[in-house]
Amino acid sequence: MADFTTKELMACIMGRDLEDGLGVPVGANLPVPRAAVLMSHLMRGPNQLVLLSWTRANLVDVPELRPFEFITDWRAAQWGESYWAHDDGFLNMKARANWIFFVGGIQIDQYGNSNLLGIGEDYKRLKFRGPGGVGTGNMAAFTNRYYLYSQTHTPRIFVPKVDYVTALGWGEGPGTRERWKIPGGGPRYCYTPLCVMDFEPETKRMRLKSTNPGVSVDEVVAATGFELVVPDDVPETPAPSDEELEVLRTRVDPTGVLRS
Amino acid sequence: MADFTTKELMACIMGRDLEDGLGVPVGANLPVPRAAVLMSHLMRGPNQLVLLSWTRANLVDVPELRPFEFITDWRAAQWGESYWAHDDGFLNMKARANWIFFVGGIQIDQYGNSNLLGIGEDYKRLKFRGPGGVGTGNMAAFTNRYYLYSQTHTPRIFVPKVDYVTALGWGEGPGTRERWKIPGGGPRYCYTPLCVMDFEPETKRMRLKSTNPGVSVDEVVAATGFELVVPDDVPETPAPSDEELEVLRTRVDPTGVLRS
Amino acid sequence: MSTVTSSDRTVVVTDEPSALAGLQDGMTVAIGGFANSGHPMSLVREVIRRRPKDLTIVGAATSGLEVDMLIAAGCVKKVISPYVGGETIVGIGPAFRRCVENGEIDVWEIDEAMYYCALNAAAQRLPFLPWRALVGTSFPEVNPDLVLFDDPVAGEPLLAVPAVSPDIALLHAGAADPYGNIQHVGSGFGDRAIARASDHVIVSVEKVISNEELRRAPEKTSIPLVDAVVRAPFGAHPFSSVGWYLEDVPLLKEYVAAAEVWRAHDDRSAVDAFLDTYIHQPEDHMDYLQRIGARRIFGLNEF
Amino acid sequence: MSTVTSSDRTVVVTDEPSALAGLQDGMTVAIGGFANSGHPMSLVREVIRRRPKDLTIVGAATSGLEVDMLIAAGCVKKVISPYVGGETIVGIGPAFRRCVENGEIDVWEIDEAMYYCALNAAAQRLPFLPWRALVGTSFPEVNPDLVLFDDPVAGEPLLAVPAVSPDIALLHAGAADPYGNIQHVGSGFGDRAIARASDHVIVSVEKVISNEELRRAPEKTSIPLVDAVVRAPFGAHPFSSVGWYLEDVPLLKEYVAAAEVWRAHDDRSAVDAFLDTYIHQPEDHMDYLQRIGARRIFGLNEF
Repeated sequence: MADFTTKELMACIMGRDLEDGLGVPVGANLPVPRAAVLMSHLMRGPNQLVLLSWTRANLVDVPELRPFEFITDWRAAQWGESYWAHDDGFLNMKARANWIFFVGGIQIDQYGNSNLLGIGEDYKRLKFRGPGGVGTGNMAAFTNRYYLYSQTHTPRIFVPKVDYVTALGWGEGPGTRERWKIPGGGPRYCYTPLCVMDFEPETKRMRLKSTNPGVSVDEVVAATGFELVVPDDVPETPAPSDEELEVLRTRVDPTGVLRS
Repeated sequence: MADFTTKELMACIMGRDLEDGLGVPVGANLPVPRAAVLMSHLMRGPNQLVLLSWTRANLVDVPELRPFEFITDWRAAQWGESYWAHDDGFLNMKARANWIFFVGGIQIDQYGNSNLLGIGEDYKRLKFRGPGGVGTGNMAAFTNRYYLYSQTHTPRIFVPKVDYVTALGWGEGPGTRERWKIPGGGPRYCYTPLCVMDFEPETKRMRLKSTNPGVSVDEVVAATGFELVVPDDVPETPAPSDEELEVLRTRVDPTGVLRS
Repeated sequence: MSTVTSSDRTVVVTDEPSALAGLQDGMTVAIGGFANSGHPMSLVREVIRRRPKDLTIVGAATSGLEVDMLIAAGCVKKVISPYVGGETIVGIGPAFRRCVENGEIDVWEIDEAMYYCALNAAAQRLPFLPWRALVGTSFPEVNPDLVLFDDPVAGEPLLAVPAVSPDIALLHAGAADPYGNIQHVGSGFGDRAIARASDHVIVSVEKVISNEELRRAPEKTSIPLVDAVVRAPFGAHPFSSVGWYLEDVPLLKEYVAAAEVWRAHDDRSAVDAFLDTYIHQPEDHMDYLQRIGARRIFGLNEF
Repeated sequence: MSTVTSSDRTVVVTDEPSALAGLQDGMTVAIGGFANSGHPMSLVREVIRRRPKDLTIVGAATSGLEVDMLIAAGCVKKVISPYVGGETIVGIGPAFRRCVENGEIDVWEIDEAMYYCALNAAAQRLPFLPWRALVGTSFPEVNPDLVLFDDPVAGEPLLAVPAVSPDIALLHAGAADPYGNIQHVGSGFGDRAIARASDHVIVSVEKVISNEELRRAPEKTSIPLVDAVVRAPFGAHPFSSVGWYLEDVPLLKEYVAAAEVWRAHDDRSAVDAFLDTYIHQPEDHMDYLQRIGARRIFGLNEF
């Protein structure tokens, strides 16, 4: 088995769940989700709609997809088939059903709710003011499924209850999304450097799905601030194939952002 | 005094009330309002915004403005400075405050309400189904002022109460527009082949403002199906000047649509 | 290395019968264009050929005689549009007028602004959108689906316009690439709003262009990645196609004269003959153009 | 014959001080662009130079550090924007973070979708627009102006987002004609929505072009007939301008380092020095470019 970094592993496994035909936003400052999306696009997504630098594009014929530092870098617009004005984009939530996206959090709770607003019970005197929900709450409501993602896995991030909900996951558990008539399908998986988690269908509580190579179940439990559902049998996350690593390293991440 | 037709007279007097800087839609199948708007544009409206064939344009340098039969005739788009997609247009009602327009009616009542929907008390069995309100009700609500216009002046058109209101004038009189929080300024004048009418400020009832050359007050009253407010002194509508007729005939109506 | 290329992309170019294979009785079908321009007539003729029943037709904000023809052909139960007519050719569509006056079809009465509220609400997955104008008019009286309500912020009276979500949209444009990126010439009227609101979008185009050519002017792409593209040169005939050709006014007048006999005299023979000659008899769009004739067709882009 | 010609049209090209002469304390000012691109910085610098108080700033849907600079300069009472920061340069604007955590400025908390609801409501002269997503989140809790209500058509829970109507909008684009027709390169981000909602629109451009040149591509006109055009080559510096030049990352980092001292150590000396050097001292935009230096400026469009 080839050597690979945790970030490379995550990019490969996150990409595997994305089928052809999806709408896939490609951001700039989350290199792992960016690589995951592009992996799926190049390996099996010729009909994916790639949202890149305010264009809708298709990149399957592009030999090397070098990263851009900023989401507004218009050099990435060279592949655009159409422009995507931001305000126009909110006129079509029907189309967004078929998009996916990855949302992080300064807190993520056991029901998959994400908080990007801030830390502290008194909103008027936050201990830490976060970046805000930006577009994540809207995507969480309208996409047929979406993914949680965190580059760190600690009890400070994975908390029993978030201080503020900016992207609604399963809310307070079964029935919340139905009660609020939120049409989207909710969070499917949560990816971290330690593991992959899903949600127990009945309780909607976060559940360990697989541990990443070299990580024990106990380590995951210790790093999680809420009571994680742990099945009797937890498999290991499948490692990247040689083929995946080749695509990743030659075409998606030629400058080695995920290797550092 | 030069000879002129009633339509030429109407185009000239209707154009006189339109100052520079307005947004002025130029349609195809109402030749008199079309000519009125273009007269004001060429004679004193270099900063008017001309809405023509789904473009925003300025026509002051165009030597001859030959009429087009259909509003979608894209040959008229040659002067466009920007395109005007129809759906986009409804995202900006702020800008419409400064537009004007002319609305007709299969019925027009004493408070300046216009009916383009149909004739008959039973909506499910109309005696005559009209073309519908289309965009007139929206313009009547948002423009700072607008104009009523009818190419015929008969008691069948000028009725005490319209069967259906498709463009709200003064409603049931003073207070109606305020009650419904309709922001626009309401109808200013009503132009017909016989006369110009305005609205009595207190009662909002239609009032004779001037009779067109050769028309008596009694003729107007007899042709009007409601009790028209008639001041003691009714002046004659000022005839077109030679200069107006020259602009009209050489540049706005070179094919003589208004002379026939 | 197992990767894909653009040769693996799905080409969505098809013909009228395949594009419309999913059409069913009772569906809500939207039709783009405006007044005497830009209606996807090769698709509309195919709809009529399939003899569906009880369609709800969402016409353009100003529908032309294409909606009137669908009514005359007996396909329509309900019309959602602020206007159905032909401007100077005929102020009100004869079949529309007849069937409304006789109570044979329903009209969901709205104005232009409410029309886009209904479509945008569907596109935004909202049950309704509010509008301020038209409060105080007869619209809520003749369309009981429009709800007068006090807004929850300022307490002002507004109309709630329910969402209208077409099952299928039929549009016409200048060009498309093989993958369904559409480029209108000019404004595209309200076609974008119709596309956004609809579950399935079929667009006929004057010309299919390469993806490379399309990407030279991405700012011209008006609708991205529709479900089906139908190559139909002169596909808007007898209407105009912006940037391509003008209206065939005599043919539109021929239709109006035939439909007017039905409206005024309750005699369908003329309108049935029209539908038979120009819609049912032609095998396909090319056969239609052949019957109209090259001289007449190509005369429409001499101006 | 008494007629007018295009030489009688009003030329709206002006300079920054004249364009902003009407700025008053307490106004609501919207600023276009997105993240690290397209902010009208020669206009923002002129705003700061005038030392207004208590502005409500409507930032872009993703505001960049231009809003942070206005906060650092003491001009701001309230921010309406889903985000204020610099992406990889700094996740959260230092002045924004400091002043929010200390309760020194108010934030009207919204997400991107609600941001456009608020602007579109103003443009459509509605007191509010509804949105479905974000029901069930903390937004209505941290922004009490958002009203949860049952829609009048289907009885479903929605959020009512009140209208936000800027007094002045400041935007940056590639080109304009002398009469105020604006042509962005690329999508224009959310600039169109800002322009539609605002009472007075001022746009700085890289280049003023003739009306004849503009009319060669009317499809590129993104905003028609704004109130004032300011000729400002490199006017978005230190941000990028789509199609023209890239970001001046070192200068943005210099600002962040200075503002971060204020945030972390309550020491304004560095940020005051930055504002003094780059904003108050330069006489005008050309003097600013002169101080930045030709080598550095023109290095930003080598790539």
